[in-house]
Amino acid sequence: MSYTTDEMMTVAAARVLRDGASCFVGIGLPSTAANLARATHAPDLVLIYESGCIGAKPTSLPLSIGDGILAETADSLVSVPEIFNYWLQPGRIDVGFLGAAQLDRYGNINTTVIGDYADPKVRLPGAGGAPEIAASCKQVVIIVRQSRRTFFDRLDFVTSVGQGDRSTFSGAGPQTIITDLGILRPVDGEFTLTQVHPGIEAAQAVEATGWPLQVSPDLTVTPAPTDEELAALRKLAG
Amino acid sequence: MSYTTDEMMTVAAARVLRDGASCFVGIGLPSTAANLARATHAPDLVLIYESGCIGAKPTSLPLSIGDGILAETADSLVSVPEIFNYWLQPGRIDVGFLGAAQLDRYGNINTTVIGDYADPKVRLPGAGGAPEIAASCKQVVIIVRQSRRTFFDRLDFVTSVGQGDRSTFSGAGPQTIITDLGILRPVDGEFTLTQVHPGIEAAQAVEATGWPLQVSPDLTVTPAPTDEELAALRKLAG
Amino acid sequence: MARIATLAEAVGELVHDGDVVALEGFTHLIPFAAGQEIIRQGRRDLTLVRMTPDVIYDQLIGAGCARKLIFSWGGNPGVGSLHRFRDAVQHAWPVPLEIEEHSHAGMANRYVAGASGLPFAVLRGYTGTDLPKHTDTIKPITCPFTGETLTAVPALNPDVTVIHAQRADRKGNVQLWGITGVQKEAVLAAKRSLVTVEEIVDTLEPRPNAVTLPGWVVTMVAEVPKGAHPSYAHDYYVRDNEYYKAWDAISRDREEFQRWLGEVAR
Amino acid sequence: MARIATLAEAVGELVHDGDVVALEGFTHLIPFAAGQEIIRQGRRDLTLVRMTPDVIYDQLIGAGCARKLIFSWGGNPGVGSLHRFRDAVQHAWPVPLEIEEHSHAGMANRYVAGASGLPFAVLRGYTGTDLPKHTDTIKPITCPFTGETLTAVPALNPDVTVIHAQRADRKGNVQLWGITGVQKEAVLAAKRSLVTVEEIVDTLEPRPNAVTLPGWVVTMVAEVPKGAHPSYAHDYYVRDNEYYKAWDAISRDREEFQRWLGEVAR
Repeated sequence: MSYTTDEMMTVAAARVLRDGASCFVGIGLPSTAANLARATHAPDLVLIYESGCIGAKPTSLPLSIGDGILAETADSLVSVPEIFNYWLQPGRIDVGFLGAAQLDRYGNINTTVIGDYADPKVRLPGAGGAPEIAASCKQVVIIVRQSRRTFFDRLDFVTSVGQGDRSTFSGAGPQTIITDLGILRPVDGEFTLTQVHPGIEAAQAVEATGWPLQVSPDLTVTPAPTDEELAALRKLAG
Repeated sequence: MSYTTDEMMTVAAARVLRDGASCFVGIGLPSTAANLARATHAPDLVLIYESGCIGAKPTSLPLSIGDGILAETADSLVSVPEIFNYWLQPGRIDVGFLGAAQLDRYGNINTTVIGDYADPKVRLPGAGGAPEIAASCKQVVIIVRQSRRTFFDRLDFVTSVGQGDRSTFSGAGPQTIITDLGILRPVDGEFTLTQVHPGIEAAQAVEATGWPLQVSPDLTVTPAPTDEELAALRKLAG
Repeated sequence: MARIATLAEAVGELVHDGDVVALEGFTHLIPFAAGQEIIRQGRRDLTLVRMTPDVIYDQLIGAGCARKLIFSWGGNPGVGSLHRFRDAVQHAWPVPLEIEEHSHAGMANRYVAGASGLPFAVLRGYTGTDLPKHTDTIKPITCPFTGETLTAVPALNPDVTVIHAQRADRKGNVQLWGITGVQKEAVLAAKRSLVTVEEIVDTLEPRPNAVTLPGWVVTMVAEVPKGAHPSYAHDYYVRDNEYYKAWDAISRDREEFQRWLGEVAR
Repeated sequence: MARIATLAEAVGELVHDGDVVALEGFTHLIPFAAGQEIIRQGRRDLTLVRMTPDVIYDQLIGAGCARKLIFSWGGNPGVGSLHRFRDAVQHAWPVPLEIEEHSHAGMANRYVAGASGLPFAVLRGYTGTDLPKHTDTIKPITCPFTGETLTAVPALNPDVTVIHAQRADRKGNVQLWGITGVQKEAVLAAKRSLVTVEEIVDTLEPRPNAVTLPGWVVTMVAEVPKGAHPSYAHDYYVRDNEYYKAWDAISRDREEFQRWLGEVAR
């Protein structure tokens, strides 16, 4: 079955979630990937949304992190302060799935501002729950399309922390960046291309990156999406 | 209708509660008095129990602060941390009703220990919610039988604060002590006999007090319990 | 006991020029009707507080009601940017907008501290981010037992909090269910509160996952059916996603927005 | 996903000599059966934690299971004193009992801090009382914004928390309702947890005022009908007030107590 680069990215992201794990999910690509995992190899994946839905089991993709279907299907529904304080902060959630407007080689993310903070070129939405997801989940997976508009050498603003000072945080931070071209993992603290999707050359990923992207000598190739994965994804996307 | 001194005390305590007020209720005499007020002149009195029951409307007297009837009839049922943090601490509750094992002329209460803390003569139950009730309700009413076993010159232990340093607290502290003999109110920071129940002489109250009890020159006499009050009380007591 | 009034009366009485105003509702139960009534009544110089200033705050900001925004995520969920918010921050249109920016956990805990009668809350967060450089309501605090350094944020105590709920009874006891967000904390933290509801009923039946706010902690209640539209009210109506998408086009252009405003303000 | 086991297996596996153990339940749903199983299995040197050590802790203390008690109110509710607790504190019988004493608000907030992954909690309290003179887990803390002095208490993170609930499903999701006390916090604060339940069912139906603890935050679940007796389980059975009254006589006398213990420990 043929597939798009977005489908490959989403399938690759879904695969990193083991069955039974708990996953804090942002909206958009992260939510799609997490729901795909639940629909395929990880039926007991626990989806947690910052709106307070723990163990949500949506049958179609939610449009926001607070859709009614998430509340209706959740094992437990709690307040927003509780989801951050009792569930996220203590480090009891296995994986945080995040998107990013801009990120750097350390996995720092900027979703706040482009240009000067006081006199911005573009004002972005801001932090939301991302800083705490990045701080407190046992590990973080970033899902983002790879381009020089996103993969920056130097961020104008650090909204959530990557491989920097994590001494006050309970989690290990970003360990995986999954893009439409491949997968990056930290090597000596710097995100390095360790895997490419089928048909992608490492040079394409280097070209799409705003810092001098290191390429692993042990570069592997992602197995193509299976028919089952694609069927499940397309069914979800409705 | 004839009545006991305990009945007089309970009726006098009930009368201080205005309709529509919110009242944080301890078990025993305070609970009886609060429920009597609700059954008579204050049908919209809001009873709050530390077990998390807000607006409980028991039809018979609960035996503990956590009886099922309190949960079943509450307007809102919340966790124990929430009742202390969101409801009691900010000072939004009008009246706190407390009992006491020992108290002094400043309205300080001891429910912790008689004798030395490390080597006690009698180990009492301890603080419970009393320190926070005394600290945070807009005002506190203490309901206790008057005797030298209870009204002490000097406490072995201050469990909850009376007229002392209240700078970090939101409430005004104890304003009324209601006993089986009369009512004490603070005059220049010292609890003074301001009212006696019918048939009680001030001298009896002085005799029953372990400190040199001051008697107000404007001493008044409590109106005797009405038939309606007594009937309601006896119906409650079942 | 909360007083029951019309929306216009309640906003007129409770929301004043210069107030600190929180309209809360996390995706669900956003008090749109009350927000638009604030626009209609022409309030000015408000400090608007909200974790997720979405379309309703874009409308208030575009209408020139606000001089400051305290927030943690300002987007049009599922659609993109808030163009009136961006225009205010980037070009001071129609008036300059001061911002005080936090994370969700920081904002939630600021309401918790406010509801708890504490001057501050403690959390793990902000360390290593650029937020503390620009937001002076983020400070370090040391644990007196372990010596560990954590982060403190000050309490939020709005002059008035506005929320929308499914139901109230005639005494002004309020019941909301589904995703209940930070509404309880926002009401309990505020000096005054207004709750708009889908309907006023004789008796609030107990139901799963419901939060009940007793009438004695609510200042006023107004019956406003569809008062959360275009957001949703669980068991009443679903989110009007088309409205959110249409807002993108309306809000991108100052003239288009002015036309919209002329219609709403009428 | 919680493992489902017998009570004896679960206590044997989760509760070790020397552990910090919290059995929680505020008046309602007190895990009596689990406490008595700890006695039967002869655990020693436990640090027992509980807001309201009532009859079950009197039994554990009298049986010599505890070396320390962390608590805020130690009485027999509606009856009077806990005589085994008093005997231990006043006469070190059967073994000395160290105490660490707080108020209810302090204990509740210590669990909240523990559940939140924070080293301490802040509250208004203790000032002017004699508690800080004798309890070194109470310290002043200054608000970094207002300069006000408040009180800090350290997090409680028990090695194991034991609670009783009405129901669990076969995946170990736990549901409790009625007065839910501090149980959620006590479980989330603990390294391990055991939940005894009235019954294990196929599906947990949503119900008003219910707290649901997902199976992945619970270590083990044991089906123990009447496991809260003589306390009560809302919608299952009422409090056995006679048991509480009878305990007064049993516990006043060491020999009477020993007879009782001989029967339970068998």
